[in-house]
Amino acid sequence: MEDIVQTVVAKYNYWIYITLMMLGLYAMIAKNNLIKKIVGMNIFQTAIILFYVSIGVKKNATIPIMQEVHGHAVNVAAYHNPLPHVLMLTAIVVGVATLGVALAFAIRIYNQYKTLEEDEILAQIRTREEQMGKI
Amino acid sequence: MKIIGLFIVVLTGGFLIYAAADFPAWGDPNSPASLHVSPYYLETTVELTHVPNAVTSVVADYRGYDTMFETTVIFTAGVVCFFVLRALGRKGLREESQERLYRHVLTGVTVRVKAGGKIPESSDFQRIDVSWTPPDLIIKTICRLLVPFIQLFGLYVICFGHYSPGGGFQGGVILGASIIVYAISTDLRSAVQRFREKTDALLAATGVFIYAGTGALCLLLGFNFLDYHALAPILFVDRVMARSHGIFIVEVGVGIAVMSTMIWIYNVLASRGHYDEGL
Amino acid sequence: MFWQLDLAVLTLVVFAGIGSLMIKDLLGAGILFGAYSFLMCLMWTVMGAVDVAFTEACVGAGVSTVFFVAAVFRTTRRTKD
Amino acid sequence: MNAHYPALLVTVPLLSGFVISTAGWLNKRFCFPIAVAALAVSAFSCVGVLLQVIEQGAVIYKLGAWEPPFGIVYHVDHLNGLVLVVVSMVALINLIASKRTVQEEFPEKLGPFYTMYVFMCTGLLGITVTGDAFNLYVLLEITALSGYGLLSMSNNDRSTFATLNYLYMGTIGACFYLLGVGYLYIVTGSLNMRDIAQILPSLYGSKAVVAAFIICLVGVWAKMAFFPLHGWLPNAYTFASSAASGLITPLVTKVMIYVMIRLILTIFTPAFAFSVVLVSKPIVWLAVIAIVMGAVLALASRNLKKMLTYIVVAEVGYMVGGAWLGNRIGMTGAILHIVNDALMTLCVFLAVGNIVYKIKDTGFENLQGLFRKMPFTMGAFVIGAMSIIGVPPTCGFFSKWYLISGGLQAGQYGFVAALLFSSLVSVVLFFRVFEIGFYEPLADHHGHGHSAPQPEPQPQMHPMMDEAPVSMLVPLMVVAAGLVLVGMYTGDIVEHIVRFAIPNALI
Repeated sequence: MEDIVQTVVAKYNYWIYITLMMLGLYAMIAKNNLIKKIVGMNIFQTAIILFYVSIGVKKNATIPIMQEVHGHAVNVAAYHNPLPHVLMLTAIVVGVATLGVALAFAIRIYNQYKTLEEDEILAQIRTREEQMGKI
Repeated sequence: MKIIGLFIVVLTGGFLIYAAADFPAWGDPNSPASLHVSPYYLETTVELTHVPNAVTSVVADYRGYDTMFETTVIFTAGVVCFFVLRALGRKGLREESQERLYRHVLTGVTVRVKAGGKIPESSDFQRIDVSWTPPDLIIKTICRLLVPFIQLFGLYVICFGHYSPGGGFQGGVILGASIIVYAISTDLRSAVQRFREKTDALLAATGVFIYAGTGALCLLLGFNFLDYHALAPILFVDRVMARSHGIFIVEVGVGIAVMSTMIWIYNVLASRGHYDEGL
Repeated sequence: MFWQLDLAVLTLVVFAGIGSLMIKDLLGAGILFGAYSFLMCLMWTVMGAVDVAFTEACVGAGVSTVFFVAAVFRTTRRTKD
Repeated sequence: MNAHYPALLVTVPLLSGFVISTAGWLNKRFCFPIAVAALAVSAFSCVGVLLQVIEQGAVIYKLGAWEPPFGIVYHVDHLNGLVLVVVSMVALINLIASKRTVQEEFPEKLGPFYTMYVFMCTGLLGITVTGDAFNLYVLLEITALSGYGLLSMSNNDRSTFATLNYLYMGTIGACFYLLGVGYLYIVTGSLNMRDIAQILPSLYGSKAVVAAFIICLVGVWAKMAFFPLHGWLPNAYTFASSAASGLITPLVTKVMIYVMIRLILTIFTPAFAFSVVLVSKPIVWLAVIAIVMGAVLALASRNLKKMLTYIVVAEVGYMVGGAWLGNRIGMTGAILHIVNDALMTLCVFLAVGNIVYKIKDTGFENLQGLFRKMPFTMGAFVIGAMSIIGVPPTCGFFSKWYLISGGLQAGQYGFVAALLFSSLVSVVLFFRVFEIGFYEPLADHHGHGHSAPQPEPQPQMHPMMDEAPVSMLVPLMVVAAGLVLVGMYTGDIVEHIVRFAIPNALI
């Protein structure tokens, strides 16, 4: 029993990250509302960040801030791997930047079409094109 | 669309789960990721940069070049939001050409001014938002009290990033949040009066420029780009401390850039680009 | 570190994510997304990624949520899905 | 300063971006000159670094002076040296050509526009020059964000919605690439491209490595609009302003193809890509479908700019297919086609920019009598079209020749047939445009108010020439001449540059 739990726990993070990522991807493909798609996009990005952070974990280790200041060599196994954390700081920043831009687009689209539903926007575009064609 | 989406998602998810079977176990200290490159950072961070927080030293020094572009990404986002939404000039709507509401402070009467109309020059009339609610004393006072403390904390986070979690980015966001809190608790106009759009945009550019300029300065001094060793003669410290100080300068630049960009994006989004009425 | 707690938070994260996608109100979706980010940030603290967690707390749970609320305030709360 | 070329070529445009942004608030007149100066310095550095590479082999630049696997390095070899020169030149020429249209379309927002323009160039050059897999991701995002900004604003009100779709797709693509890098990192522990390549051979059996490869490829395909993931491209590029589409259309897809070739050749090595993972045949078939689909959709469109964007989709199919043929000739063709396609797309899009500047619309019904009205623009357009079709003196012929012979050598006859089919369709497409522009009489009603209707005394002797301004014509002429020149010197380019760009392992 202990073994099974251990194996589940050992990879549980990876299952969760895949679940979240697929959740986000599904929302981006299948959702109709533009803001919902943006939420899905952010979930998608955080899932990848979760994956990276999981790479950096070492069991029984502490946060990557050095405690001994001078002298003896550093026990590397005692600290989590800092590199994935660094990479993910960048990814979070990129995520919020993309979010800001996407929301700006959504507001602009709402100003044009007065709706955020993709199918309604497409219908409006089609009617406009037909009118243009007639005139 | 839903069926296609489900199909793609199940396919991708299955593929990823299949590939995850070959991963090293979670938390294994002997996984390749923990053995190849990262020990170098942990071993040398104190010795080479005098920064105990390995994340800060890697962010701003070992992989500082990434972080420079990361800050540029944020700045670009600010520029793009401005470019896309901000209404300016003849295409945009000037204040006079819009319907707006004023409140006569003494009587509490609300005056609706139609597009093109003018209001008598008097301090009794106060411009209010279309969806105006009477100012709540408790919220207003508490937010006013909180703002300086938030800002102090933001500065602490920027300055203390060498020794504790935090750094320019987090501190910058906190500083930006303090202004956003002020804007939400009062209204956008009074926040913009204290922190003008032009100041905001120029500060954002300056912040990133501090980062990239530090790198370029190193280059001008004959070293590689972003090699903070070059700063040693200017800062009158030894070469290791020069790295530490270089990281600090860069973090301050990041802080300024992120703070102003966050405020900029918020203002543009909340006012739909008109910079008059916010949340 | 308790792995039971770990699992519980991980599962909650998934529920918060599903919730923010299912709810038929965009303001609610934004707020739930903030909750999702905050739970995520808890996870990362437990995993020892303090800097990442700090950033996510500022950005994901803080500024992102404000951006969402601002955008929803300037558009509409209505959604069909 | 010679040793610092690799850093200069990226950081000069980057730094100029902040200066331009500041100038946009203080005095807008300075935005354009600063951008030109920065891109000129950048282009000069690109040429300098390419010459260094040709003379003494790969140039390595350590940023922050950290040793390779620990810090970020720039690694310039023949492959990215060539792409760098093309990218910087195309960006500079389009910047100069689009000065007038930008000033008319965004008079209030010159600062942000040029800021995004130089950041876009920074990103593209950075992607090309970097030797670090994660650094590439960050630069990808800079390119993407500034690209969304540039594409989203135009006179056409559909552009924002099209760009938002591009944003969704682009984010998925970038995230997949990031995920692939994560998979590589978890099994190798490194982010440096050449370091990963050294560690990988012992891990070829691992499922995670195969997954990393495929995920990275899918991400890059989404960014380059390869066949099943191409949906965002035509709308996003058609509705954009001329200045933006002149920069983004020639460069983004090509740089992404460079990234794919870099993945194949450097990170995963040809031995892995063509022998361990047996995906090259299906990918070439996908490329065949991409070419055919692109050609057919181009036939169906009734708008010049939209037709050209579908041709871009087909050209992506050429290059992906050529790279995946798995032989030296095909790869040579693909690399050569990056250069040629960037130039010829720039040529036709600059011509379209001039047409839009004069007659505001690129629907086929508005193109009547264009040859008489804008002879120089249309002359250059004909050269660009000849190059896309693949007529000998122009450069398009030579890369297509390499692609076809590579296809024959690999026994991929479907690919060869698709190439020939697409060339035939291009002939039909362009001659239809020429016919409308050349033979049909000048329509009376399409003056948009800038020329008052007055009796023409000698309509035959002095046709109503209404050519675009010189500042837009000269760059176009330069590009058109460049198409022929590159065609004439193809042998030298292959002999001195492309030959060394492909590792000897690939036969």
